[in-house]
Formats: sequence, C-alpha cells, structure tokens
Amino acid sequence: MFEVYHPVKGELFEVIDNKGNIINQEWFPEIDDSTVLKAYKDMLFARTVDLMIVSYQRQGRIYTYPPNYGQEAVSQAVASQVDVENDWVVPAFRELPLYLAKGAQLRDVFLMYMGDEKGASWSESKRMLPISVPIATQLPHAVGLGYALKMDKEKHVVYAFVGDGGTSTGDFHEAMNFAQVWKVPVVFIVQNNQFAISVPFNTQSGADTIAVKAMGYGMKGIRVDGNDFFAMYSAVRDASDYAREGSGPVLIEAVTYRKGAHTTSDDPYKYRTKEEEEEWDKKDPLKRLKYYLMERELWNNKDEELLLKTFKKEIDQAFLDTENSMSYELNEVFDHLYADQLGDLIRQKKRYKEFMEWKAKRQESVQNK
Amino acid sequence: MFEVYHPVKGELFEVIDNKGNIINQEWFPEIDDSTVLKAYKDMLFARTVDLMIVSYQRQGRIYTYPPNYGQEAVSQAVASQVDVENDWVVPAFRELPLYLAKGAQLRDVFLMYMGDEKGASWSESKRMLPISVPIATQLPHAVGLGYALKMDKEKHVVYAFVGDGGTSTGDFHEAMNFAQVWKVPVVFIVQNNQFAISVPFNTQSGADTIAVKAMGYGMKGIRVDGNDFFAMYSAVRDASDYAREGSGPVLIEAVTYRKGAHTTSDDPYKYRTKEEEEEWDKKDPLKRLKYYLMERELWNNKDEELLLKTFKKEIDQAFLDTENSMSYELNEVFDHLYADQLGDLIRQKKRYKEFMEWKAKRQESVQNK
Amino acid sequence: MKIMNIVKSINNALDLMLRENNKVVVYGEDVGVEGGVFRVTEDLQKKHGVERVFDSPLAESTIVGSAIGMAIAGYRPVVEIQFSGFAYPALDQIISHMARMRNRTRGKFTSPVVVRMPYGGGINALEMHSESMEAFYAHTPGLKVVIPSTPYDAKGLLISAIESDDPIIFMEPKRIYRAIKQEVPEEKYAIPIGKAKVLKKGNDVTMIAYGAMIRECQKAIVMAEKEGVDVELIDLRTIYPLDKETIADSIKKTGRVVFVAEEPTSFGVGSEIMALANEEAFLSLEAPPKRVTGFDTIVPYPQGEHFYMQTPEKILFELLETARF
Amino acid sequence: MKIMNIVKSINNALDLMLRENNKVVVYGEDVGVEGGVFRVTEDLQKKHGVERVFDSPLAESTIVGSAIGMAIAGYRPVVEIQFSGFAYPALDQIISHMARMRNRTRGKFTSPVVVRMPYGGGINALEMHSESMEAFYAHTPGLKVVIPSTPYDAKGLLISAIESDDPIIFMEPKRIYRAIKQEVPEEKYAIPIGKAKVLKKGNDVTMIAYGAMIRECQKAIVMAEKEGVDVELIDLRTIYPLDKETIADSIKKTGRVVFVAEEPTSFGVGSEIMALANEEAFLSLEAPPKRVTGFDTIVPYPQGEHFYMQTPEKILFELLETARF
Ligand SMILES: Cc1ncc(C[n+]2csc(CCOP(=O)(O)OP(=O)(O)O)c2C)c(N)n1
Ligand SMILES: Cc1ncc(C[n+]2csc(CCOP(=O)(O)OP(=O)(O)O)c2C)c(N)n1
Ligand SMILES: [Mg+2]
Ligand SMILES: [Mg+2]
Repeated sequence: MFEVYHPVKGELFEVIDNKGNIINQEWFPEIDDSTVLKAYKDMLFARTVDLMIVSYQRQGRIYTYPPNYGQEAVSQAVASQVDVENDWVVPAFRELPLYLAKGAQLRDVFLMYMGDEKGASWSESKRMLPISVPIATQLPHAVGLGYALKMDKEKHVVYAFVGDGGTSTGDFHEAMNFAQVWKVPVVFIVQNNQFAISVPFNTQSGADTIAVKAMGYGMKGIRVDGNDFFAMYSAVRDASDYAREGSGPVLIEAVTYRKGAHTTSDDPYKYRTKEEEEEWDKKDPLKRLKYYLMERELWNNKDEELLLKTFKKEIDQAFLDTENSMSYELNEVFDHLYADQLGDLIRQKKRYKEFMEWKAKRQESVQNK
Repeated sequence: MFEVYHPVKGELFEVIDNKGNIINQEWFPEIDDSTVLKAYKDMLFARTVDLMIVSYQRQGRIYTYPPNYGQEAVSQAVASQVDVENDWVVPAFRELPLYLAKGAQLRDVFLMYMGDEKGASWSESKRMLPISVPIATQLPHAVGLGYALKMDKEKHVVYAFVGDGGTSTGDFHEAMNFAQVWKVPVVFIVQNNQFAISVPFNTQSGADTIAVKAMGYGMKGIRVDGNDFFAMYSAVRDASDYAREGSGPVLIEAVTYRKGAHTTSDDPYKYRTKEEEEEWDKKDPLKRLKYYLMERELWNNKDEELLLKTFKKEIDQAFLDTENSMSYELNEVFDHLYADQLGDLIRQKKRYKEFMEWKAKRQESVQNK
Repeated sequence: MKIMNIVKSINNALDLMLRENNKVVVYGEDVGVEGGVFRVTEDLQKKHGVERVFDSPLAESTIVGSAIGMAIAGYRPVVEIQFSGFAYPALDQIISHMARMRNRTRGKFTSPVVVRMPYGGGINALEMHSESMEAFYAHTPGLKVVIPSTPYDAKGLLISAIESDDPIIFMEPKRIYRAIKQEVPEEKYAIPIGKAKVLKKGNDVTMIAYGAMIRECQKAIVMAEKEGVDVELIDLRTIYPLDKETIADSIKKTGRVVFVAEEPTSFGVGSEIMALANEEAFLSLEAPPKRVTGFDTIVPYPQGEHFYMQTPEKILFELLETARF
Repeated sequence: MKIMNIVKSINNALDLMLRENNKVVVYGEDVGVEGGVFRVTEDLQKKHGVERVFDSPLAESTIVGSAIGMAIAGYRPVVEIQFSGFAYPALDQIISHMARMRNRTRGKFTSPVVVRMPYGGGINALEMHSESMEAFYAHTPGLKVVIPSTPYDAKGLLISAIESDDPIIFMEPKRIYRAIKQEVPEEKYAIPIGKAKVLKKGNDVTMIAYGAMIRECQKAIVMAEKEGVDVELIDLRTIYPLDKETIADSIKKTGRVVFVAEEPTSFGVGSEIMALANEEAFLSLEAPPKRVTGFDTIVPYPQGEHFYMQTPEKILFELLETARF
C-alpha cells in the first residue's frame, strides 16, 4: 500500500465516495458487516456525546471543550481494530471514539472538561495516555512506549495522534526521526483537519501534504481520506501490521475537517466561510458510512432515531451522575505529585488547613455579631 | 538544477572527480581562473590556520578547538560569491573560509578559542552572526534575518549553516518550515560530515539523505558533493539566485567528511577506522582542486610551498600579536549584558571591587609579616 | 482619554507603535486573522497589513527564534505566546539567545524582542493554562521581566518594552484582562521599566505583589484596615530588575513584609523578595518576611483551583500573623 | 573498596543498576560507542549491549520525551544531557510532562526518569558549557533535584535516583569529575534523597553549599579558622526538596548563614535559602543571611571566568563580614 500510494505522488487514498459507493475495490478492507455497523454506531455515539457536551457547556455546566465533530472516522478506524489491552494509545485531544473504545468512561470525559484531574487518567482503561494539552509534545512519549514494546518483545503497537498544527513543532520532527532510527512500532496519525485554531494549513506548512514529511525520515507514509472510514481502516491495518512486524513506524495523514469550532470558546466565522463548511459537509464521515449501510439495508433512519434516543438518555444520565457525585478535596492538590509526601507539601497543606479553620471561626464570629 | 537533481532521486550532484577532471560539463559553473585560484589559496589558508591552531592547542596556548579540516570547500563555495557587505551569514562553527572572507580577523578566531568573548563578534565584519554553540539553534535567526531582508526589499540572501547532527533538532525543522511558509531568502547549507561527535549519520537520521528532508517542507533541495568546490559553487549560485529572486529558501546538503577530530578534546579512533579516513582522504576538497589547477598549469608544488611559508608566518605573527595584547577587564563581564547599567549589576561589580581591594590588602599584610 | 480594559490598552499600545515605527512587527499563533485567542491583537492586521501583523506556524521556539533574527536586523518584533505555559518550548531560544546576543557580541548585535504572554490562573482553564513561572525569566541573566496590573500601566509599560533596547518578557495577567477598566490616554506615553509603584501608603506592613494579585491584595487591605492594620502596597511592575530602593525604603519603614503571588512558593520571586528584605533592611525587620504564594504543586484544574489561588481572606490571614508577630 | 573519582563512581552506579535491573536503560548523545564526552558511560555499551546503552540523535527534547514514554511503560531510563546548558530544549518535556505525569494521571502513570547533566564552570569551556541553573528545576513542581559533591555520594545518590519513583534531575559537578578521589564500595548502597549532610560541625556561621563549591568552601573554612571563625558546613546534596530541618537546626545554633554557589545570584537557590533562614530561624538570626554567588550575568568565557567563580578567598571575604556583623 505504501508503495502504491507513495507520498511523493501526492495522491489521496480513498475507498468510498461521498455517497458511500465503493470506488476502490482493490483496497476495500476485509471487514464484516457487524464491525462496520458497530463502527457507525460508535461514531454516532461519540458525535452525540460531543453535541451534548457543547450544549452542557452553553448551560454553564462544563468548561471549554474541543469537539471531534467531523473527524470521528479517523480515530474510529483505530478504535475498530485496536487491541484494547495491549496496544498503546497516545492521544492528541480529538479522538473521542477511540478513548471510549479503549475503555474510557463518559464520566472521565465529563470530569476532564468540568475541570477535575480525575477524568484525565481514563479510570480503568489500559495503556492509554491522557490527552496532551501542549500540542505535539506527546509524540516523544509514543517513541519511548514503542521502544519499550520492542525491548519487551511484545508484538503490539503504539497509536500516536497529532494535529496538522502539531506537525510544525520541533517535537513532531524529533519524534519522527527517533522513531525511524530506532525502528519502533509506532503508527503516527496526523489529523489534518485544515486548521490550527484559526490558522489554515497553507499558513501552517510549507509542504502541500503532511504525508510527504515521512520521506524526510525515511519513513513509510500515506495520505488518506480521513472521512472515509474504510480507507482509514485499511491504512491503519496495513500500518499497524507493518509496525507490529518490526519493520518500523508509519505516518498516516488523515485528511479531514473540523466541522465545529476549535473549542466552545471559538468562533470559526472569524476565519472561514459557511460555503467552505458546506463543501466539507458533503464529505462528512458519518453521512458516508450511513449511505453505505443503508444501501446494504443494514441501517435505516428509524434505527437511527431510536438509537439516538437511547444514546441521549444514557449520556444525560451519565452526566447527571457525574455532576451529582463531584467532589474535590484539598488532598487532590497535593497527593499525586510525588511518590512520597514531601515535607514542604505537608507543611503547605497543614498551613492551608489552619487558614480554613481560621476562616471558619472568623465567619462564625461575624455571624454571631 | 533543483528539478534535475531532485532529492527524491537520491543522486549526488558532482562536477569534478577525485582527480580534478570535469565529469559534468553541463553544470560546470561560469567562473574565471583567478576566482578558482583565489578559492584554492583561501582554502589552503584556512586549513593552515586550522592546523596551526591545533598545534597551539597542543602547546596549551588555546582551549578546545573544532577544526574545519576536510570540509573547507563547503563554505569556500559561499565565500567565493558572498556579498561581503549585504548578505547575511549565520554560521554553525565549521565555516572558517567563509568567516575570513566575510571580514573576520584571525585575531577574532584566536580570541574566541582562547576564551575571550571579544572574538565572538568578528570585529568589523558586516552581517555575520557569531558561531552558534547550541547546535542548530541559529536557524530560526536565519529565518528572521530573511524576513527582514524581504520586508526591506533588499535583494540579498542569508546563508545559514548547520551540521548533520543539527538536522535532528526541533529548531532545524521549525526553521525550515517557517522559511518555506514565509518564503524568505535563506540558503540552508547542511554540512553532512558523517558524524555528530561520535554518532554516525545512520544512527542520527532515519532518512538516507538530508536533501530529501526539503520535500517535507515543500522546499527546493539538492544533495551536493561538498568536497567538490565546483559543484558546491554551482549549487550555491543557483540556490542564492533562486532565493534572491524571492522564490523562497533552498536546502543544500553538502556531503563531506570531517577529516579531523570533532574538537581537540576528541579521539576519533574510538568510533571510526583509519581505513574509512583513507577512503575519504581521496576525496579531499583541496587535493581535488589542486589537481584541477595543476592540470591547467595555474598552480604547482613550488607555489604551494612558498605560499604556505608566507601563510605560516602571517598566522604565527597574528597569533603572537593576539597573545601579547590579550586583556580581560572586570567590566567585560558586566558591561554588555544590557543596554543600560542595571542597579544589581552595578552593586555586584562594586562588591567585587571591594573584594579585590580587601584581597590586595590582605596579601600585603601577609607579605609584610 | 478613553475607558479601556487591559486587552484594549495593550491593543492600543501595539496599534500606536505599529503606526509610529515601521520596524515594529507583531506575530504569533492566531495573532493575525483571529486577533489572538484573547483578542489582544484584534484588527491590527486589518490596520497594518499582513506583512506586519501575522499568524505564524505552531512552533514557539521559532516564533521567538525568528524574532531574534528580525531584531538583529533592526526590527522590533513583538511576539505572542498564546499562554505562558506554552513558552517552555521557547525557553532555549529565550535563555540561550534572546538574553545573550548582546553580551555574546559585545553589543554588536542585540535582540530587542518583546515576548508577550498571558500568565496566571483563575480563568477555569485546563492544565498548562494557568502557569506563573515568572521566576524562570527573572533568574535568566539578560532578560527584563515586566508584569502590569492595570490598563494604564499595561500600555505605558508595553510601549517602554518595545522601545527598550533589551529583550523583554512581558507577562499579562489574563485573569484581569477585562476585569479592570480605567481611563487611558490614547496618545503615547511610557512607564519606565524597573520602577515599582507604591499604590497605597501605610505604616504597619509592606505588601508586595504584581499582576492579578494586586486586586486581591487591595481587598485584603480593606479588611485589614478594619482590624487596625495599616498596609503599604507596592506593585512591582518589573520583576527583574527589581526596584530595590522602593522596596527597601518601605520595609525599613514598616519592618514587616508580606509578598503575594500565584507562583509556586519555593525558589520563586518571593524567595528573592525575602532575600532582599534581609540584605537591604535586616536591622529593621520586626517579623519574618512572609510569602503568600502558591503551593509547590501543579496549578489544579478548575475544581481545585480555589485551593491554590491567593484570595483576599487567605492574604488577610497571613497578613495578620505578620502584623501581630 | 576501590579508589574512585566521580566519573568512575557514577559509571559504577550505572553499571551496577544495569546489571541488577533489566529495566534500566542508559542513553543520550555519544553515550554508547564513545562512552560519553566525559567518559562517564565508558564501556557500559560493551557490557550491557547496544539495546540498553546507546547513542541517540541530537535532540534533547526527545531524549527526555522518549524516556518519559519508556518510564510510563515500566522502564528506568537514565538519560544524559551532554552539558546542562543544552538541557534548555528539553525544559518543555521536563516541566510539562516529566514533572507532571504522575499528578496529571492521579498516579496511574509515572515518569521515574533520571536526567543526568554535568553542570557548572571552571573547565575553560566556551559559552553554554558552564551553566548552573539548578534553580529552574528546583522551582518546577514535581521534580527532585540532586547534586553530589563526592564520589561516594555520587554513587549512592544516583542509585537512589534510579530507584526513586519520582523524576530526578541529577546534576554532576563536572569541574571535580576527576579532581576528587575517594574509597567507594563496589557493592550497592543508597544515600537518601532529601537529606543534607553536615560535613563539618561549627558554632559561628552556617555555610551552605553543594557540588563543586564544597571544595572551595572547605578551603575557605581552613582560612577562616585561622581568623578564629568556626564554621559549620552543610552539603545540601538535594536542592529540592531541601532538608529544612538540618539547615534550620544549624542556623538556629549559629545565627549566621553564608550560602555559596555558582548560580546567578538573583532568584536562585540562594534566595530560597535566605527565605528559609527567615521562615525557620528568624529569631535566631544575628546577621543578614548572605549569598556568595555568581553575578547576574552570563558566565564569562575562560579568560573572564575567574571573576565570576567563587574562590576560597572570595568566600572568606564574605564569610568574615557575616561572622563579624
Ligand atoms: C505548545 C502549544 N502551543 C499552543 C497551544 C494552544 N493551542 C491549543 S490547540 C491549538 C491548535 C492546534 O492545532 P492542530 O494541531 O491542528 O489541532 P486541532 O486543534 O486542529 O485538532 C493551539 C495553538 C498549545 N496547546 N500548545
Ligand atoms: C543543543 C546542543 N546539544 C549538544 C551539544 C554538544 N555538541 C557540540 S557539537 C555536537 C555534534 C554536532 O554534530 P553536527 O551537527 O553534525 O556538527 P559537526 O560537529 O559534525 O560539524 C554536539 C552534540 C551542543 N553544542 N548543543
Ligand atoms: Mg488542526
Ligand atoms: Mg556532523
């Protein structure tokens, strides 16, 4: 695949068109209907979570949130084939379908964006790092995880994500180079969603594609339609097979579009047009997969309506549960920084408690007046 | 040129062979004999300086020094055509022929490695930055200088140097990308001398060539025999014409070999063989150019002998003058850090003087006993 | 005069300097079209063109590094780091080059870059968005570090920063970006770097702070007054170089010092203030100088941030202890 | 027992830990074949193989960043930064991730990386090769900062660092890498992190130092003795967390403090020691705590370095002033 779709050609690897028709039978993945249907449902679930979080945010019940809207197929393609126990996932921050597949709970996602660290560690999920706030700085970690897999002779892979903006950073470059020199089993997936906040790809990058950057590292690379679930699925499978066999890392450029705002604090109409959005809307990954499924009578609008209802109920319940059980103790601030309790932290915590007592007494005495 | 020798082909751009015969007439530069002869003499001068510094170092008269030995043609190709007044030079630290062409004095070079900052600013030379101690961190500066040239509508270029090791750094990547996005007139020249201290190129880089990295930035790039003065001259000319016209930056990979030690503190036989050195010795840039000149009766061994004598005398004189006129005052430590004199620094300087007085008195009183 | 908040007064200072000096350029992530994520550079690209006000790729090291190059060539770049927590990739360029170019070249090349960065907590943001690591910069020889606390000062200090021949770290208290409004002249004026300001005279305790903490201190001082404690409040405005005279004079008068900041306590700006109190006013000290500063921890996520932040009450608690020592 | 210098004792500690724990890996620029530019890792690749002791590309950020990944996966990477002045490109990984991974994930993932870096001046090197910016790390929540001053301590502290579940910045006084020789046991032993050591008891002044400055202090102390001043010398060994008890006990006894270090004076480790003296021993202080530290300048090139460095005589000069205050 990586020779046929060699990045030097600048070609886009696609498998279905905007209407869900197979246009590239040769590279259509071996995948059974139930997996496809599950993928669709999972993406729909993630999208519903996204939309509901945005509405909670509008109600002031959640802080700033970065939606995945429009990009779901990219990480779903990994979600559908990841080894939940053994592969490592190194997120950027727009891979919701994958977080959930890997065992993250809705509660984690809510907590994270309600401003509680307890969400960041994905509760019981295995081998998935927290989202990375400083852009692209997670990629070196992926290299190290890959090195560990290699040393331990585990035939698993690391899936590492980053955005188009992230490819401009030094850490992207260093990590790509280390990965190739050390031949570690890492699949790097760049979600090229055309923007880094307001900055469009042509202001971000000198190259026309991100896939071509692989060449600068002697690495395999491919440019994939990231809104085409099947194309992404095939690319991820070939890449992870390649990596798992010990041949080295692969760079996948997933060409997609951030349909929503950068975060809930952002107004995209400052920097892009409705027309552009409408153009990309035709390539929406869920729409395309739905066409595919409906054509095969695996899905219909009624199924969707029903499912959406269940989803909404489930999500709302989880959100209410989270809201109702929130708590944040002083200990949370101190107790996870070091393996042991440092004297300085013990003193600072103690002092804070003294202040709290003083404050309580003071309020009492004010009230008694 | 950049299409013919496109980096994707992995070809090496050469013009003469190891015996100085022209093997690529088409790309032989338009250059007159006197320029070639001068280039040879300048390279010979630089090499002589290098060798003498190494011997001064052995005598304990100079500190650690990184020789240019074997790499002279790379920066000489720029030196022979640089606009001394107007082009910017952003050095790494192995471009001695160019420093001298650009107006640096031997005294500067000596002072630098004798441990005096006064050497670092190249006295009266125009538009040349100091050598860069932290590897590759100078490349972003080159981008900024290029941006300034562009804003000021000056048709000049920036020549920026870095080593093969330097290409692994984040700053290399960021600078290359910025340069292409901003289309600044910068010619990046990577001296691929096969080693970063002890680390060979294949441990350093995932890619087979450095030139191919240009593709990751949508930049023009070319892989040149850096020990072939004519090839380097042609490449530098085409690259700087391209940049000067406003078409954007170019990356030149100059394939060369560090014939000497990394620095005078290094022992290369820990990590490479005499055989390898002998192989590369055949490609020595001075030898090749000398063959070329002798073939045309522009030069002979006697000329060389005579010239070397003059060089040695000149260099030794300059070194003695430098040694004899060295001085380093307390003020040097304080007076160039800020535009104005900060209170803290004034106080610290004053306190130091009090200490000096106390010390002098104390020594006196000890002597008087 | 016009009523401005800090966002507006900084925008105004940039606008004015862009107009006055064609060597001034302004760039960073989202600085151009978007006008910055906090809208500090709003409309500047429209007014001054895409060559002078523009978006850069997402790469902090080269944002600063390229600015150093421009500055060497005679430009006056004012670059924005989106949040001070994302300045860390630029620390190498800041420490190794921006701070040293003049010294390294004995004054031949200089790097009068202004690096603007919103800093501090209190805006309900995720990790890395609430950092107060000004001590890093203050400890780096070759830099000056400026932090305004009002719209008026922000404008005057930024103008001085742009006109300064030295590199400046200009940290903006994002928590009060829009919270404080004030009359600000529309014309150009400068406030000298390196001069603290005594915001309130007082005799019992010297309180030292800067940025968003000034407002919290002022609230604490009102409360303290009711308890009979008369506080002198100093707004540092410049962290390096410290205005040692103003600080020492005040401490000599009051004999007591309380320092308030968001930074982690240990090895911070507060430590230097404690040292200064000793070195400059040892014999006047009547109580141990005190730090009311952040824990030695990561700034918690929003749900826990109230534990970390200095509130008027917490300041009062510590202030009273010092006053009554 | 064997006579070792610091280079050898660190090499010995690494060798021992590589042998004992197959999760230990050692890498960095020139660390493998070459054995490090200071030969600290000499022969380790031969002994333990190229998979466990190896050269990395020239990229400090990812040297540290990849180590974080390995550590999360259960490894114990010990990475070398060739000189502490080249650690700045890695500061982002150190501050944003290495120091925070545990806190961020509530302990689920940890990053017990050891970052070794030679630091300090006095070796006649060019710019950037003589830095002493330990205060950066000390001010960064989540790190521990260790600096040995003898071969014996270097080995014991490095073993503790590798076994620690926290990330450690391990700074090596390169100036005395080979200058001090000492009997060092060949077997494994650990010296606890966070514990200072009283190297000499004394009653008049508490002198606090670490790394290469210990030796200079010892020389100064001998001279001071002749002047009738009896100094207590504390080797910090750990910069963060400070051993406040040991320090405070000593200050309470002597009432006088002199801190000696190579770092720039302002906002440094010394500032924190001054603060500590006040917070923990205010009522005992008989003289202003004093810093004998570097200027707030760039460490000069070799020709000017003697102005910058703390010499026994300069230490004595300041010490006498404090003793006689
Ligand atoms: C190092 C760093 N610089 C700046 C930011 C602020 N920031 C957050 S998201 C973002 C844009 C990221 O763009 P991209 O990598 O394309 O990801 P996307 O948001 O499009 O998914 C920026 C600049 C950051 N988080 N980290
Ligand atoms: C950021 C940084 N890391 C490490 C070093 C130490 N160091 C000095 S030269 C060098 C190797 C440089 O290799 P290369 O870029 O190939 O240049 P060359 O020495 O071969 O000319 C290293 C690692 C440094 N100066 N800067
Ligand atoms: Mg993007
Ligand atoms: Mg090299």
